[in-house]
Amino acid sequence: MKLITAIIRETKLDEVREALIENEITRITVIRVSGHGQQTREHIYRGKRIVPGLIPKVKLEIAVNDDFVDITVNTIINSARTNENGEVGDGKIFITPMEECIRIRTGERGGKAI
Amino acid sequence: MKLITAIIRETKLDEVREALIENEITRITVIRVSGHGQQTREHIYRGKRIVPGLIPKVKLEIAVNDDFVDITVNTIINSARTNENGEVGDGKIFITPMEECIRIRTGERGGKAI
Amino acid sequence: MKLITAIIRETKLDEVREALIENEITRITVIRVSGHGQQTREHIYRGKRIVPGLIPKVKLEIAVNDDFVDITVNTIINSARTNENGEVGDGKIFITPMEECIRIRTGERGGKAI
Amino acid sequence: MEVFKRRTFLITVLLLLIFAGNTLASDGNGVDTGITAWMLTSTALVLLMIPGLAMFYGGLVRTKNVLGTMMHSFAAMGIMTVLWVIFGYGMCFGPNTLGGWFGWSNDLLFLRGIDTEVNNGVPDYVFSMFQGKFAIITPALIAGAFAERVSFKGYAIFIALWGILVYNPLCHWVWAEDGFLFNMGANGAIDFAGGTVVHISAGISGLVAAIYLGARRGYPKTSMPPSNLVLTMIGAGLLWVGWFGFNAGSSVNSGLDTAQALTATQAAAAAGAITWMIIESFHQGKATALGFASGILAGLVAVTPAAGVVQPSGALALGVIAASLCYIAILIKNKLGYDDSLDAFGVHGVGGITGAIMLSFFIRKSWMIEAASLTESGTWTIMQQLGVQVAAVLISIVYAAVLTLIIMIVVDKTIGFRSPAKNEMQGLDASYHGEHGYGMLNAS
Amino acid sequence: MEVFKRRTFLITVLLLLIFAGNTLASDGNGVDTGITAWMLTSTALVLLMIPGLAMFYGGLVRTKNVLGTMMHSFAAMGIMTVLWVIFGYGMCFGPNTLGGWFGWSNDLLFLRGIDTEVNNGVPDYVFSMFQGKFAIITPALIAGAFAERVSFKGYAIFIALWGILVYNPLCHWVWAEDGFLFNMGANGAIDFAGGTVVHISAGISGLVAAIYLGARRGYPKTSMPPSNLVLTMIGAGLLWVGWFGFNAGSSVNSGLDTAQALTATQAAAAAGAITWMIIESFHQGKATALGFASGILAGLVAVTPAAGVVQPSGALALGVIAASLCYIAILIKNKLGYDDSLDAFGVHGVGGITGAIMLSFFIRKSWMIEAASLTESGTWTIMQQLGVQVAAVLISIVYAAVLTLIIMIVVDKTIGFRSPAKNEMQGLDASYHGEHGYGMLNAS
Amino acid sequence: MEVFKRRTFLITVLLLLIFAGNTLASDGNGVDTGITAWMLTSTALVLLMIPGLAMFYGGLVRTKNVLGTMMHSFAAMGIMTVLWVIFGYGMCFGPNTLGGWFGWSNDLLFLRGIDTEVNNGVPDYVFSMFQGKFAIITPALIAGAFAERVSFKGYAIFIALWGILVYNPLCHWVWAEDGFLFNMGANGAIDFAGGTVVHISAGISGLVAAIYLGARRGYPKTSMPPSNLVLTMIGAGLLWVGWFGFNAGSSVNSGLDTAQALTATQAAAAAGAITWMIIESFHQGKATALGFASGILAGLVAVTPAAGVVQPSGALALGVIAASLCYIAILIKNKLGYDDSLDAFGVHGVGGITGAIMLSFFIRKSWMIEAASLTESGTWTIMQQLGVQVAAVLISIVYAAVLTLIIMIVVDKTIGFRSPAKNEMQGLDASYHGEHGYGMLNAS
Ligand SMILES: Nc1ncnc2c1ncn2[C@@H]1O[C@H](COP(=O)(O)OP(=O)(O)O)[C@@H](O)[C@H]1O
Ligand SMILES: Nc1ncnc2c1ncn2[C@@H]1O[C@H](COP(=O)(O)OP(=O)(O)O)[C@@H](O)[C@H]1O
Ligand SMILES: Nc1ncnc2c1ncn2[C@@H]1O[C@H](COP(=O)(O)OP(=O)(O)O)[C@@H](O)[C@H]1O
Repeated sequence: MKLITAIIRETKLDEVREALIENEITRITVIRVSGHGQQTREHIYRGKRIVPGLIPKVKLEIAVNDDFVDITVNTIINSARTNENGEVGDGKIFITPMEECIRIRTGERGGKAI
Repeated sequence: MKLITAIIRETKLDEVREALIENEITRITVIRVSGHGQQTREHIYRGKRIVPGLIPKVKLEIAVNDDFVDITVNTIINSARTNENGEVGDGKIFITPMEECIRIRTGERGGKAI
Repeated sequence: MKLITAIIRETKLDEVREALIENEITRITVIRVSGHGQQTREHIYRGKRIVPGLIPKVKLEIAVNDDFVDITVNTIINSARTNENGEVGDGKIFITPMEECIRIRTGERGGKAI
Repeated sequence: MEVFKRRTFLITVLLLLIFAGNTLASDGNGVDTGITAWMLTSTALVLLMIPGLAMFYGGLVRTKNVLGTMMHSFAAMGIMTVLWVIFGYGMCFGPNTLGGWFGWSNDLLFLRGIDTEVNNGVPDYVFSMFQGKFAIITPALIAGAFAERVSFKGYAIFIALWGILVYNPLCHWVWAEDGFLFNMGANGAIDFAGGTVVHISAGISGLVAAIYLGARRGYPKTSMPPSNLVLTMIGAGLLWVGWFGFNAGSSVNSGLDTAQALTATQAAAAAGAITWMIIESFHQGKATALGFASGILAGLVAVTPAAGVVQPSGALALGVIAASLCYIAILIKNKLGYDDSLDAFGVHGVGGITGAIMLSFFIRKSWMIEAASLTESGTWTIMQQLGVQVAAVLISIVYAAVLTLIIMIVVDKTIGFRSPAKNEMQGLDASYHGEHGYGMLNAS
Repeated sequence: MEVFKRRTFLITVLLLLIFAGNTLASDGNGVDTGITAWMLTSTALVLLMIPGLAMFYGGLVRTKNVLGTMMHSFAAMGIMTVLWVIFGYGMCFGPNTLGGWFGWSNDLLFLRGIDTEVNNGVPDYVFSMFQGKFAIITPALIAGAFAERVSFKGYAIFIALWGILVYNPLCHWVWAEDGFLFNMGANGAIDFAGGTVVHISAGISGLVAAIYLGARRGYPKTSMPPSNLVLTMIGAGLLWVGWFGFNAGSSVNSGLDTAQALTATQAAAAAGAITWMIIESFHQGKATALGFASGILAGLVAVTPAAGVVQPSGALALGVIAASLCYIAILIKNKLGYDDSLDAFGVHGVGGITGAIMLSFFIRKSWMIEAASLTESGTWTIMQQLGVQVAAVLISIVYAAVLTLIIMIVVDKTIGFRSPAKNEMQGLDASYHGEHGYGMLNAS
Repeated sequence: MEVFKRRTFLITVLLLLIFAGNTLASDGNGVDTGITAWMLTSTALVLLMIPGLAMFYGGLVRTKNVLGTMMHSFAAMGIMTVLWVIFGYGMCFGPNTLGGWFGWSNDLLFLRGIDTEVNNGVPDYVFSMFQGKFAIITPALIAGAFAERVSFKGYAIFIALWGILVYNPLCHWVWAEDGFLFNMGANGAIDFAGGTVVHISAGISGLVAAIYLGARRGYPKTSMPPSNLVLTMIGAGLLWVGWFGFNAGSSVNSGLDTAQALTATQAAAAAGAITWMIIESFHQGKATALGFASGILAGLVAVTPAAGVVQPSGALALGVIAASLCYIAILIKNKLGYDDSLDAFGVHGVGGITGAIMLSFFIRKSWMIEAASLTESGTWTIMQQLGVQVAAVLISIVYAAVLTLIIMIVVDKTIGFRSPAKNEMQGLDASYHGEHGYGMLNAS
């Protein structure tokens, strides 16, 4: 089991979710975060374009069984990217190991609880 | 050391915290998240029950030493469950490995810093 | 690759970010969280000092290559600590393993994507 | 504004007294400082409704659209005011032009002709500014129907055209002394403060626009929960307060009829709110805050045309009926599947129609007697008035629907109205305004 | 509403003038358009206090209870208004019934009898609507004492009963011309705008309710920090603005006494705020925003009974004294351990009592002279008036406490008042309204 | 307040009529209930601007400073009111003292002398309270220039001194009957509602303070995005509504000139908003909500001195010009690099100067004729009036700048004004108030 963490643009959330659902990855947790990376231009403030130090982003956390890692990652990459070639600020995906998953409702554990 | 991540119902936060504290698990970090799983019915909007695409949830992150994993997990399961049998939407627990824990105040490391 | 998670005081965010940037750790994700630990005194409410059950904190998530772990951790410790000796509530750092990092924009993977 | 005709006799008497010149309340220009004070206040109160509406609507949309939605109200404050000052007031209250389609008088361009005019004790400027607020809020109400999916530029052009082609003519017909609806039947179609002009026209136009533009992406599958019901509740509170200016101000007086309108307004709003609360408790098991607010609005909308002619018991009844019908209308909408995002039609259209028609059954006796005295036969029945009301409602509906459709098509085909999918997904705030509403949500 | 008696002579003279018929300000019905304008405005301003209170209280509770708490204010707008229109106004201002327990007149059911009544230049409807707002805000104030732990249904029934059995009688006693407190002493117990009727009765009832219902789960161990102090501050701002209507409107005039009330209100609010700020700075080292807002309220509450009789220096003094005593009262509460969630008693009870009693020492000379002239002996001392004030305060306290306790028990034992633990933990919003306040907090 | 002189003749006539004693509108004390009603309302409306400003500014700062920033407005409500009641009113409207530097009269201490005074139909208390609100808002406006970086204690002392030494004298010069700017030129420097007294003085003082205190830590490298633009928009809405009291109330009437001021206000605000919107659309490709709000303010500020003398077309023009110049001013500021955090100078300074000077070109003919009639030569040209306006503006600028600098230095060197770095990083809310604004952001 892996925990896939993706940090994407706020404005891409709908698109990514639609794409994931199409690929039958429906269970997901979403968190508002702010990030700082290479991205630089964003908002307008009284006639001036400003670069927020921390830019609002959305973080997805998806626990998946090992054989779902690739499809999940690819789906996110494809749907979270701006245009064909991507743009600075499109985000990152981190994959971390996960030892156990438990469904609170039933107490089920492991792969089937995901 | 493990990092226990539990996603529970917002409305269960008080109950879970009380239960954890009773079992002497007092250090905890709490985060507002939204989640999508199997849960379907929730809010009322102008005379209609609606199913939010993303439902507000609360995520707990608890770093524990290995011998505390079971009690923590069990406490959460028992207190976060709706009624006896649980209801769809009660949430998940993920357990991930943790390599190091450091207390910023003192610089202590490892199990005693938890 | 490691994922460094630091929970610090809200009011220290600027200082820690400045320190990290000085040490060329610029990529970072920041999340509002609430925490409960040993900290006890904080706010004033109608003439009374109160101890919120959950105290607002800020969580930093920083994905780093292995040789950056030490400098990152040390920078955080030094900048997040209150005064010389620290004060209860200064926070924690957790280090967890990370298996893969992917830049959404380019699809690059591994250390160079961090 | 019903009041004009009824007070004609009285006013003549008073004017005589004024020009007798022996009163303080006149400041020598024939101004009644008391009435003017209340009309100035009413103008401020109706203006307060615009931020109130911005909050009401802004809280109901998703986080990414909050500023864009509020800007629909605010932009109307800017655009409609400027048009109103330049020629809108003239189109509404100038003498009949083009066979009475609207009014016009070059003298009223830039309000030049009324710089020192006073009528019935109130400076024309005050009346003009009071009326101008109605021209702002009406298009802003429509915006609820197509919230979360239109381009800002398209919207700005749309409301300008809509104001000129729909609002101004309707306003002229109903409230100008030579408007044809003002003179229908024995004593005119009753539209005290804008049931037809404001609510029905906005509601119907919203319905047409919502259907023409199509639903928001994902509707109705994806739910789109309100981002800030606290904001919505505050907005509802301000709307209620502002409505005192809207209705009681429409008496253009500070007297008995003003008091009657205020009382009816308060009673109907409360009755609407409680009705919705009770229905929802039985139907869904819980009384929502949004339901309470919707009931307030339903009551207020329904009493708007009626505030001058119904007594408190009638106002309570109107509130109950309107809230029930609006509740049902929204249930039906959910079945039909068109996407009136914030129920502009469900509340303002349905509530307005309910009020304009049902008021016939609660008219104060004295009004009916006066109406009868104005007919040749000396009689005038509730059914006759009902006919007038229905006619006025139908005319408003048809006119607003047809013109709105034409304007929609023109705007959409030329500069574009509906948001492209990408912008809709990004949200109005980022796409059209380069901002986002709640910076505090993100640590920084 | 103190003003009535004092102006009797004046009014007689004026009425003669009115019916002489030679003035514009009368619109032929004896209406003074200026006074009416201000009373209409005051009515709107007092209504504005309800959303203001909803915001003030809503910001102080935890996130999960914000809508439920706001609904305590909003529901009062709905429920109390409907009751008021049906028979509440009659119970307050009808002639003595059941030995003066309350008023009654079938003629006032549905306000039927006052459709065209005008008194002292103001349509009765306006007076009725103005007064009706006080009947809304009083129970809404109580809700602060048991915030975060009552069922919505229980609350709705409670305020209906409380309004009927506590508010209406008290209001009758103090403000109706044949009320017994209105006629106590030389010139009546002084309660200009509702120190006893509104604040003391709400504060004491809140205290009784808070003790009867018991503390919130976890109180005082768990801290329950305010969810939105920004909202609370805006609420405090609106309350201050609305209080101008509350106090200055209670002169039922637009003249000198109105001006005096307005000035006293402004001075006391500011003095209260600064006092709290200074005390807290010394006591805690920091001046909180909530403290500032609490000081505003303490000052406003204390000046409410006094606004008609104190000069600016007296108002400043009242503000200082009230803020100090409320500050102390809240410290003591923290020791005693009962859970008056938002300090309804600590601010409204203590502030109201302070104002109603301490005002005796700051009464304008002219008032004392007039009072003396109304006694047989021709003298009237501050101590005598103090006795009247204390008596009125005690009567209000005892009456409100006893009746509230009875109502609490009845409601709690029948349909239930206190939230079950599960609902309290879930929060009022989810449990009773099926919603949550700040959707934007969660990405979606 | 321009109105005083112009109405002198009229008033004399009216006063004769009043004392003839045959009118209702007078309540026997020479009060005009209508004018008084509007002035009471205006007082409430201007008070509403303070929470409005708190919201406007509070939404623009970072999350950690929201309460501290709102407290800058609220503290002014407390501190300035108390000072005003004690001696501020006397300094402004008492007879010339120290060669006309300010006014003074022991009789006005604690407003003692005006307890029953009535002037021009309005109780002096009402006029005093209305004016007192201007003394509150002016220092609160300055706070925008040094937002996010001053100690609360320093701020509190600063505004007290600034009010005494800068505001009161300026107010005396411009609006007291014996003020020297009130009597400059043929008919006085035109400052209807406070272009020089309020906006220019606040803007310039803000500029001086911002430069003296230095930029916020990290400015301009680190961006500091607004934490709550929704709050800012609501604040802008309330400011617009409140400005009706500010400008139309400054006529101290409820008549034609009031109506003219209201109309000019509405037109200028709308024109300013649209202008900013259009400029930004072309310059940046997007029309921001904050830009729209800034345009509203620019228009309102510019029309403030002018509202009594310009017609609607002139008001539209002023709105367009002011919004353009403010837009440019802010662009230039970004180049120059000083840190006027919320553009107090960019909007109030620049807008106020623009309005005070440009109004010369849009003066109503009747005013110029009257002015000419007051000169010996019987002529008065636009250029002559322009000279008077420029003189008044320059005097205000120089006086405010010099005095502010002195006060800044004194406060900073004694008790400290600028926040220490640690407090600034922690945020004002935690450092100075021991609270934070949005508890709901954190689960609890
Ligand atoms: N090493 C990292 N650790 C934690 N978060 C990161 C890291 N790198 C990027 N992020 C997150 O991803 C977001 C996008 O990164 P950015 O560098 O702007 O995009 P890109 O990789 O396309 O240049 C950042 O705002 C930040 O939240
Ligand atoms: N595989 C997953 N990855 C990430 N989050 C998940 C996953 N499964 C569940 N969740 C989180 O847990 C919450 C509850 O899940 P749900 O499926 O509704 O409950 P249940 O497991 O009881 O059916 C979801 O809203 C989501 O936030
Ligand atoms: N074991 C833990 N698991 C999760 N979060 C923790 C843990 N220990 C501490 N924290 C987080 O760190 C914050 C600071 O901890 P605290 O105990 O107050 O500081 P200190 O370690 O300096 O005594 C807490 O508010 C909580 O958010």
